[in-house]
Amino acid sequence: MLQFTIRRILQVIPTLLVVALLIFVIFSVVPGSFAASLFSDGRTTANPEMIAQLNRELGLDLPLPQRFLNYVMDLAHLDLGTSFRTRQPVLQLINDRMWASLQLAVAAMVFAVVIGVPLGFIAAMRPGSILDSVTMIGAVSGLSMPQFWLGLLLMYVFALQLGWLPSFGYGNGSLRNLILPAITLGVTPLALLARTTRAGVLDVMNADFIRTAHAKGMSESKVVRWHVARNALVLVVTTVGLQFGSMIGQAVVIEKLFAWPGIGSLLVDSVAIRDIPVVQGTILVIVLWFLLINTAVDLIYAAIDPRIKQR
Amino acid sequence: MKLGFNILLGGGLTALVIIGGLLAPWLAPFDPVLDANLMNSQLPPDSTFWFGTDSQGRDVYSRILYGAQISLTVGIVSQIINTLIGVALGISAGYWGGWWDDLVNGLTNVMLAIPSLIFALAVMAVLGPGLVSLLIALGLTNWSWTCRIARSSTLSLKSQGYVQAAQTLGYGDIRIMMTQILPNIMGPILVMATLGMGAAVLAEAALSFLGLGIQPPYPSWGSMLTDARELIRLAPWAAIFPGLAIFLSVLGFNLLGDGLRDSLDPHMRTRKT
Amino acid sequence: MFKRISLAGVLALGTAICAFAEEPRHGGTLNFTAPYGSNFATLDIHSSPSIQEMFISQAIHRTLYSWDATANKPVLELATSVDISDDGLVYTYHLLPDAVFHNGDPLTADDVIFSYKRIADPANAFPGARRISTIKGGAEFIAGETDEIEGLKKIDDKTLEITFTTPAEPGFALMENNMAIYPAGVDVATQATDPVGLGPFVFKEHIPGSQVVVEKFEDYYDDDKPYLDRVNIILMAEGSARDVAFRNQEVDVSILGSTQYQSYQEDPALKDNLLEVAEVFTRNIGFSPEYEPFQDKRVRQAINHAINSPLIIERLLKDKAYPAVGWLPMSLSAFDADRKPYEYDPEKAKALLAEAGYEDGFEFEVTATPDESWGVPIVEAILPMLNEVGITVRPKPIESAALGETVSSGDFQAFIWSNQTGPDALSVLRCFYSKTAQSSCNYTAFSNPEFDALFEAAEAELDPEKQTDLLRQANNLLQDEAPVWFFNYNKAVMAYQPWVHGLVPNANELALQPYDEIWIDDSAPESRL
Amino acid sequence: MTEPLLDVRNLDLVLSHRSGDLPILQDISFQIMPGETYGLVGESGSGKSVTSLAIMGLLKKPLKVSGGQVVFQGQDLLKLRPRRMRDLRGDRVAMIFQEPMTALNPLSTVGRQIAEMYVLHQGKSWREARRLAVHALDSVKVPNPERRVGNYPHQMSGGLRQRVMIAMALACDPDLLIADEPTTALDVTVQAEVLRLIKELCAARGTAVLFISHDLGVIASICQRVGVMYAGCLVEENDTVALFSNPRHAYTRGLMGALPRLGSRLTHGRQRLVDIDSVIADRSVLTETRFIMPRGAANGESA
Repeated sequence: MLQFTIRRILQVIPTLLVVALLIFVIFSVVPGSFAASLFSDGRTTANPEMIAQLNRELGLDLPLPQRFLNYVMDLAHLDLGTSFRTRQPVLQLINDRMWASLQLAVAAMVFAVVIGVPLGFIAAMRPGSILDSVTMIGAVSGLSMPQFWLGLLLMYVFALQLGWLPSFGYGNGSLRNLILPAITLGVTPLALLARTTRAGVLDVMNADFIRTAHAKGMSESKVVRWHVARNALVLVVTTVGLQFGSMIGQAVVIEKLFAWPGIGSLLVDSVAIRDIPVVQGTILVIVLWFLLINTAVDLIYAAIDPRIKQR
Repeated sequence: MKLGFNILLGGGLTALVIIGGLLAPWLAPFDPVLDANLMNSQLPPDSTFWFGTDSQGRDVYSRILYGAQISLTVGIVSQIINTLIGVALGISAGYWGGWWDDLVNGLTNVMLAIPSLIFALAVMAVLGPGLVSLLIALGLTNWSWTCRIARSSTLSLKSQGYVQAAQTLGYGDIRIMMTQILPNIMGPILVMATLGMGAAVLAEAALSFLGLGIQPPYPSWGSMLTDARELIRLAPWAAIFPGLAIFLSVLGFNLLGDGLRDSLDPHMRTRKT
Repeated sequence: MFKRISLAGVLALGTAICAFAEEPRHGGTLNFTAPYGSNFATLDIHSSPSIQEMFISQAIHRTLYSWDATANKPVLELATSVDISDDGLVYTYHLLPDAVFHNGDPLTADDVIFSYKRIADPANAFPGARRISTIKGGAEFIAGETDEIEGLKKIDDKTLEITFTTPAEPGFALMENNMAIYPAGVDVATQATDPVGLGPFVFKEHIPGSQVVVEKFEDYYDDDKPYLDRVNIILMAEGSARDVAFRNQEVDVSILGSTQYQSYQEDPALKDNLLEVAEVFTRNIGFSPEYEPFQDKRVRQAINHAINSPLIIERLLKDKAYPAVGWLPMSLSAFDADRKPYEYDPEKAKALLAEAGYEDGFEFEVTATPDESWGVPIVEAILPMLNEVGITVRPKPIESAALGETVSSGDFQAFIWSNQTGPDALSVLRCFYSKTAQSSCNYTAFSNPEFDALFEAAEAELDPEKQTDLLRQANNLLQDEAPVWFFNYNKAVMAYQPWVHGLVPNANELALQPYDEIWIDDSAPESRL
Repeated sequence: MTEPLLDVRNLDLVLSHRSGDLPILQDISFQIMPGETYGLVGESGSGKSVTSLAIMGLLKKPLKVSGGQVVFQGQDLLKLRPRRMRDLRGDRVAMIFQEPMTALNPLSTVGRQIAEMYVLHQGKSWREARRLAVHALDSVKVPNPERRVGNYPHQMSGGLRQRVMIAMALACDPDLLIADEPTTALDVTVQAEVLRLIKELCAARGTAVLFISHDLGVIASICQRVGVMYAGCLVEENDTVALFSNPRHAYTRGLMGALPRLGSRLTHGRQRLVDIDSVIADRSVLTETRFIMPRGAANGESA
């Protein structure tokens, strides 16, 4: 198992390097520069000398290959560079924001799992029933809604009309602030989880070993607990892992809408002002996050399913 | 049965979008761009403006019809690009194997690791907002799953009799891929593409919200919704109808994709009966 | 020249809110919103080029001059008085005797010199550097040629002499928030995370991406102030979210977009608590002199006639703007109150186009960001109007970040922008001076000998009255030449909760408010008292 | 002899459908005596497996019993409350399935899956049940049972897995063992061992066996009596010896023809076998054969 773990973790590195290269290339040809973006709001006037000096200061006057070399060298020392805008280490900025994002993602996932998995389970127990149809139609509807739209509606209903919850912000990490953004972000994984759980459970329920279990004289509930749950879990874990990764992408929108101080909104803001080191660093961290989660999923998977380790 | 229901409702909604988009010039009572009279701004729905007007005084109904063209273009073209890339890479990697397979596999893993909205955001930043940029951004984003499916299907097909027979007959690689493999993996690919169309329409809306969508004057549902989000109090119709249009069309694509998958996958079918 | 204005003066001079000289209440918490982004990049205001961080420095720091929003001019802030030499170049400042920094250090001339040198230090490339270039020897220092700024001289701890290169009012440059005075005795590196200043509030906490909390500074040099115990400066960039939060009474102030402005005006519970001001921003579509049709003045005038600006302002911007007459906004003294805006007259526009040889019209693209009041939506609105006179216009969408670069490199047929046009008329009009490069701020590459002559005369003029008169003529000339479509001057609107008092109509930036003058009465929610 | 252990009387079974019920089994009747091994033989789809599932009460939704009785030790299983039936299943009537790979949960150790029997029916603790599972593995001649008990199914060969299934089925000393094609998926050599194992263990414990197979050879080697099923009907029943020496039904004769001659079974010689399909493909033959069925097939035309 340890060897398996190490191998899986080492596999992350080349992917990460290619992503780094890709992001570097993309953002070296992006139109607009940090220095020029400073006067795009029309508040200050353009000043070529200042721009030139700033570019020199930021090392943007160096040739591209040299910049990439410097970038990779820094990466090798786990240094993501310094923000153009804040002059702080990118790692510091990300560290400031990452925990809020994690908190949001975890909360959204907990919400999705706690609601989605049982729903999918119940639906699978009674396939074709009203409950099943409602759940599945609800799930596909949840997948069909623009998230910011849903978030806005939730905000209007629960914050403004009902006044139950605060509408925005981090609020020193209070749970009440977390609820609306987490629900909004959690709807997609919830829907997917309900669907995959249902499909997975149905799959398992039709498996031969479930018939065996029944033939042993096991009650329905014991069959579910002893044999169905664990086997359906494999699929659920995979979905959770994949969703956990892609949720960070979606979080960009949600964080922006709910003024949630996560790395998603840091990324969007940094793209907007062409604070390239932060953009690169944030994307790298997001990708690393995704890869690590997938590695973790593989490991959990291996722990659940003894057949995996052999491969 | 459920299977029929999915295809029926999904197909119906999709057909509605297609018909609306294609016939927009005849169905729409107003021009979506030029018939903007600020004197008419934010009128509630009535017999002239069925869905009311937006803040520019344009007919929301007409814009939604024309918007269907944009949404369809976004959905279809981006999925064609996705599918072409994914299928070409997937089949060739599965068929040839070797270093090419490793390369494609690595690339696929990289693409899967970058959340698609973030990748699209980066591409849009490079290309600038607009329809063509969006098509490219979304077209380059979501091919990895298609590629994986194409590759694994190819791998399993490669060892089968008729492919090997074609090889013995001296058919060229490309010809075998096109005639023997491609037709046999079209089912799942088609399902992916249909589901991808819904995702593309949603991505367009999300990018619009982030200020990177297709930009006016031509109406896209995402930008209509984004523009009207602050109007929800004053002119809710300007926000509700585009939102509904997105919801229903994506629902249509998703149901259609689900239905197609169910009917193409005999395993799923037996499970349902 | 002693221009310090007392609190009573400010309050009496006319903000609607403070019409009744109620006794300000001490204590309480203000939930202030910073609407221009979803993070504070730095707490070191020297390094910040943007408005966003000013929301913090406004509380924590002080500058040599400050903006008197009521009198509409810069006033001394950190000095009791200033003596000015006859040639208008040498200023001798007598610094506030009782001003102390948050760490207890008293304010001295050294602190000012230290701060200005840091701002101008070429190794830092700070945005405020160019403002130092108006001080004698500043340009050389910025270029790295000297180690000292020649024009900065300490007479004694509380007396500072500054020599300027031109007789222009130095307050405009030195009042900017990123010209803040830092204590010389504190390591500047800590300013980015734990700022120390002279301001009425002490830095307490920064939750990145969420908010900055500041608390009352007991030793603030203005004895009675601040009134508030605590200010939460909350990041809220998304307008619709801010709207919900404000209606939910979670925040005390909110800057409104045009749509919200309309709905707040229609809401009896909200409409009485709106603070409006004509901000010094001119929204315009600039025409490229490279693009052939725009080389003819009549075409540019025709476009100004063809667009019904008042209608767009009324219907699309919900009256959240004032129709622009010319380039300079109304609050500036160089604004000519007798001038009328271009009249909406499509027939005249057609005639002008015909005269210019464009009776069949022409096409052009407008490079535009998504901004709702000076971006693509406006282009969409003028599209049918210009279509009416035969001109086809297309928006060319661009990201906000790329606008500045695109325009200053001349890569456009036309662009739509909102440019700050105040408070200093001279520096604003410099942007149309032919010797100003397009890459600086002469975005339409305007070149007109008559204008140049007027501008040069104004620049050399020492008498403020005469200078204003020359600038007024130059501005009027600009209106006739129409290098841009003059769209509107922004009307900034801030909604505030009924318990908030002491807000001022700051024409430079309404969102920036003097926290030390704000107080809340006891009708505020329990949690804020 | 005495009372039959299992008495299936006029069992009818249908597939319910919106457009009406589709008959699957018609009027099936047979008896199994205590300790007897009874074989059910027939082509796949003839209804053998469905019959066994009906006895176990394990029919899935569209399938349902529409008539008849399944009397086991004097009580009609079809009328038993689900709870009672559950207690009976595994304890008194156990079952072995055809595919030992999929019939075992891939994510559980085999020990655990055997142990479940003791926990369910004998109220043993998991620790005790596991110890008993080792014994059970030993009794089905799994080598090294202490180690094997912690194995997952995928770590075992097909033959071992089927032994695990047998150990599981016989864990509670049932009175009746239903073996549904237990050797079909196995290698021929392994087949023989497994068959011998079932035979020996059941004989030793006096367990009656309902043995289902399409393979007449296998049936012949283990069963005392045989029922031949065809298209949902029991078309012929007799002592094994009598059946083989004198098959009365055309279908039975067809089956016999398809059987390699005794003794040459393992070698798969080149002699031509009669293709069973050629016998049954002709529908007219089918209808004709119905009329000579020993027991009622009045509405047989709907099959």
